[in-house]
Amino acid sequence: MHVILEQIINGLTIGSFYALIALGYSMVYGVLKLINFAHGDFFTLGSYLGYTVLVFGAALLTAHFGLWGALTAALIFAAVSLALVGLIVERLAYRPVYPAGRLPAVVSALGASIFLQNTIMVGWGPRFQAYPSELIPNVHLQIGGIHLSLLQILILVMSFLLMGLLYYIVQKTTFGAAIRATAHDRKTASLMGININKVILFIFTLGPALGAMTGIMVGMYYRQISFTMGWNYGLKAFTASVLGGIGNIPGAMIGGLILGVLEMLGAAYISAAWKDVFVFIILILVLIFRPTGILGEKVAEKV
Amino acid sequence: MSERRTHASGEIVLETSGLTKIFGGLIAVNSIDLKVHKGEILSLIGPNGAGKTTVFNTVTGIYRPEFGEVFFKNEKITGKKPHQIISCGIARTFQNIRLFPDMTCRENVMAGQHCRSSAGLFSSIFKTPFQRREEDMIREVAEKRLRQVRLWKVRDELAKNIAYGSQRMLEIARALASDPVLLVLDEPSSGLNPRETWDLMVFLQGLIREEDITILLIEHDMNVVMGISDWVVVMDGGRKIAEGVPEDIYADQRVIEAYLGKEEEDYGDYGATAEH
Amino acid sequence: MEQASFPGIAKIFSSPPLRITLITALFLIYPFLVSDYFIDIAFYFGIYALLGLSLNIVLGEVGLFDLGHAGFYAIGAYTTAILNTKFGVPILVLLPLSALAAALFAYVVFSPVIHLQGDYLLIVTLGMGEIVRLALINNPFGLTGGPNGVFGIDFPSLGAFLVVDSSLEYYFLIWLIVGLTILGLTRLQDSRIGRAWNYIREDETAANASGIDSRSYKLLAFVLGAALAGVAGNVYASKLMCVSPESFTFWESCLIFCIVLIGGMGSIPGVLIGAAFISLFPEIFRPFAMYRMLIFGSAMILMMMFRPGGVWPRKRGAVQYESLLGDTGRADV
Amino acid sequence: MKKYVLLVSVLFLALGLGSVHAANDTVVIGLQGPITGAWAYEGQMAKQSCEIAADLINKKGGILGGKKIVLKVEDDAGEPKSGALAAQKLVAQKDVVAVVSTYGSSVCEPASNVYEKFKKVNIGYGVTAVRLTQRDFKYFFRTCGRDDSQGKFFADFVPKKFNAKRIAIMHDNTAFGKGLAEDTRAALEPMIKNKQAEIVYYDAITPGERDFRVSLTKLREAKPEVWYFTGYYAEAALLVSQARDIGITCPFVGGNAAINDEFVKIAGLNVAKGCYMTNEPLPGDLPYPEAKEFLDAYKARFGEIPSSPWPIYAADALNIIAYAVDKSGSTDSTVLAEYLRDKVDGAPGITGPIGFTKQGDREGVPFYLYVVDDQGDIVVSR
Repeated sequence: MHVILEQIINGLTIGSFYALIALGYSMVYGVLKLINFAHGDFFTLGSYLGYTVLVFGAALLTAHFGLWGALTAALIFAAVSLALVGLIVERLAYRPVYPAGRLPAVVSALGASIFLQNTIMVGWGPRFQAYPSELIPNVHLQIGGIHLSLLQILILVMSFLLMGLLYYIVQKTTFGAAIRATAHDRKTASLMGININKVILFIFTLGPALGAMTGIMVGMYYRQISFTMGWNYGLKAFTASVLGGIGNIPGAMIGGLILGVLEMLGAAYISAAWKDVFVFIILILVLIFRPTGILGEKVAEKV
Repeated sequence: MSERRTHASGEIVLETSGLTKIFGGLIAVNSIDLKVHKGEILSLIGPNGAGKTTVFNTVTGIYRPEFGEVFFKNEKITGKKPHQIISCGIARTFQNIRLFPDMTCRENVMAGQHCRSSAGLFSSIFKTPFQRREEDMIREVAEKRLRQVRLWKVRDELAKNIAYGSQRMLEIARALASDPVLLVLDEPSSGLNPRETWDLMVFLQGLIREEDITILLIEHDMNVVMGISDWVVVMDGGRKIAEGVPEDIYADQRVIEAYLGKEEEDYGDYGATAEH
Repeated sequence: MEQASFPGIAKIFSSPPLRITLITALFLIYPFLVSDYFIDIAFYFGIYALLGLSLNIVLGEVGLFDLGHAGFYAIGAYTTAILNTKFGVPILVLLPLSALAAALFAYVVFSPVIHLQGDYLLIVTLGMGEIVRLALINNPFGLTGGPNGVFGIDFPSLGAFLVVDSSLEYYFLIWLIVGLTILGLTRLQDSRIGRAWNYIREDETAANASGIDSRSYKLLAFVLGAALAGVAGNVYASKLMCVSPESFTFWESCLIFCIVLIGGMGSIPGVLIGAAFISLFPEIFRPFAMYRMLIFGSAMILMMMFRPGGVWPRKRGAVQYESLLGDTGRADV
Repeated sequence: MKKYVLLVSVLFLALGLGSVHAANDTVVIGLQGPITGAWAYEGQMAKQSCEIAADLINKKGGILGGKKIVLKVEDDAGEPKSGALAAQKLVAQKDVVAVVSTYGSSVCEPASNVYEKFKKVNIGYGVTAVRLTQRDFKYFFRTCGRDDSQGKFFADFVPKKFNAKRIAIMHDNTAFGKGLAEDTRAALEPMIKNKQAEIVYYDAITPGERDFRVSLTKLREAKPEVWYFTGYYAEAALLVSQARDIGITCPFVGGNAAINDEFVKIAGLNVAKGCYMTNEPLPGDLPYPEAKEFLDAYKARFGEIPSSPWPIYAADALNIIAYAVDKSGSTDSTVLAEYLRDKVDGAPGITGPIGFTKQGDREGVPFYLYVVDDQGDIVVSR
């Protein structure tokens, strides 16, 4: 029994990464109906920027602000930088192609993804980079036979805080209402006086910033990052957002968590090698019976 | 009360009995009985949300009714798919014009003949004599229908590039290209200017006169309804509240209460839909 | 790429028979002027052209998003590889068999999900592609050789008098197939089937109401697209003499997707241009080593900025009725 | 219109750029490797190593009485199709006498087919799949070992050393990792029959993944006494850290791609120390003067020595080509191939004396058991 609980906790950890990245996909999709393939690379870039701060600025930062200060600095630096990068990519690669419809934007997004990924390769080198290992004290806990590490608990707490924050912003604030309205019906939203451009700018700062912070958490959790990892996480996160109902914010979170847990359980009780096959089959089955994902609204087309 | 003017044969083309469609908890269409006689123009009227379009969608196979049956030429067609319905002989148009915007007008009209042709993958790839003959036929029909609605000169324009009024006519031409027995038109005059509306009325009457065709239409414009209908059915809240010849309906108190009072508001809506 | 220049080129190619003769002649002469390396580049150009044409049916003609096309390609390649190495079935016999296997797979997998809309269908295709790739890696029943793949695949031959084993012969093989495919697809475009596909892409509800059984036509598109991708897989496997899962990644599916969009949805010349871009660009920029993919990414963005509809979008209207071979010029009266 | 003509001609010019014709006083040796793509770091280190090796030879006066070695690099992006194209590009250049090619067995396969057809000597440096040398190819050689030699070493040496009967084998589903795992299992077969050993766990992880806790929990429940991981260091480091997190304490033994300085860096010293690996002698442990010279030169230029064994084999592949050209006095590939196969025996190399079997395998690649010591250095385990 403790093994399955342990797996579920592991699944929730990895699922919360997927969920945080999926939020970026889902927000952009909701408003622009664009699959932002570059989002996985925002995540990678954030991870690398955090790495740079922690490795090269750690001594200085730790001396002045302590360990948590250094970590916070890395998180903030990466989040702010990626918010900027998100805006730049939106302005240069997406905005000029919006008017032509959604398909050219898909190519443009793929182009941006290749560009970012190779920028990272040229900038940091093609090798794996290792996050400093002694950042968080290596404390292992055993609660009722369940092995846990301090880091894991920290990461879970932090991801759930971030998700809660985003949920609050989207569901409870006026601006969040604007986002949801735009996602629901862009034309009507703009007729109702919502500034769509502001909404777009907002999601292109918030999404990448969330991705960047996730990147740092992934770096701390696994201690190792590579310039190609964005594809893998991006693919899973995108899958998660569809599973939850793409364009739906709580759906993205739930989709991510479910995907993470499914993956771990699949690995544990079916086969590690076949776990992704298992995940995709579940996804397809869900879509057969709920064609718009778990929380996706059924769009009844007016004929 | 005036008599219903019917075709000499008295044949009934379309009949629904107890047709009921429910969405969630809402009964959109409540036990509707309709009889469309051969050769007549039957108008279905009623305020917004009365369930007129839902009746159309249920008849043409887009929705499946919860209860009741649809008979076409005495044959049960309940629950058939839209593409099967049209090959039975019922062709329709949509309230918000649904053309194939990035295809030419001629290609749009050729769509109607799809159900009347049968060339498969291999005969299309190898251009068998049969396939060529069939293509010729499709083109001839398309040409005839395009000329009929006076759009032949714009045959190679993309459908999205022609005027709104022409788009309405193009959609009708597409429906006609399937050689229908029954033509089902969902608000064909909405968004048209008075001149175009007049032309439409003339066109529909000519159609009835010259071809072996029956027309079922939803219409808001009372001038059209009164001008060309042989029989009018009034719906409100999913039910049939009245039916009769136009003159009788015009005087019916229930109809005036349910429908005519809201006319102004309805026209306001059309202003918005006419934009695109 | 400035707009005004295109009519210029179009004028040169305006006469269909002349255009066909010119292009065919160019393709016939080319391999005799260059080294094997350039012939091989043109061969892979041909493979991508075939893959692009196959996806164009699904994406360009019907407007269904398919980001798992490499899965069909893989099934074609592995059918060839396994049946050839394990049972000695000749490659040319496997050409239709690979197509059939991929088509059958598409039929079975997509029958239950064909009703899904837009991006939900996209994620199913994506998942399908990944399932195929992961299955290949996991070596079910010891058939696929796992990550190593299958090796020792034969070359196509018909007895002793037709043997395809040099770069030149492979070049002609693939371009013969591409040529025939183009011929077939051009005719389909101008038939009730091609139009039915387009009707669905434009407005599925209206297409249904006009008598098109959209479910069957969508399935037909997937099946036909998969079959052609299977053919590409067959030729690819015999050319490389070995297949491994690295060649059939999600990234490969993305590239095929880009071919169709770069060229212009539903446009056959567009697909050729897109395939040329995808296959030639990395080779041309070889000297730039690690910067070449950087340039590639930027080029994709720039292309969509300046020609969002693709480099050579399909022209509708009167032009469409003279098919590429110019034999149906009866259109306008 | 003019613009397009211009554009097209520029593009073709760029295509032509690659084929720079070498002067007569040089010998051109090709290098094919993953300069871009997921294995880019391996390709780039191989390139650096070959540059150093060529420089060293050139500084000593070159070969064939003063001819300088020129390196011609082609990227294969770690992808089979690009591999075949890169090979095609190299064989098209008549002045390339032989090619050092490549990293990754599944890329090497189609590339070596091309080389074989065009009769060009090609020497693999990071290609350990057994089957590559079972094709009766005349022109294919490799300077690295085969999967099965390492597997056999593991079976002979490791269980005894740890006095372990319950053995866990984990691979990463890559061509290399899976090959090594299968060969190890095969090598253990006799011991299993004699009840001297038991494989209690045999499964794969997915490379590129970051979370292996599930697989590790399963492994923990199998209670192994020694754990052999045959994949790469990137995953190895994660595996070991996560294993310690969930309480796996048995000795960890990695294959020859699993442990290097990066491994120690990622896993952290606390976790990494006491991890073992089966390996060909590491660059620093190579007792040969050639090794010291090479590593000194490498360190002088790039600041550190290569972090994986494969680049050194690339350098040795270049060395042996130069050696064969020099001794046979020919740049003809057929002569070179025969010379390499029949005449080369104990030629000096960074990784020790070089010789080839009839199939083109390296003769006698030694293996050691290494361990990470308390300082984080990787030393031979005594």
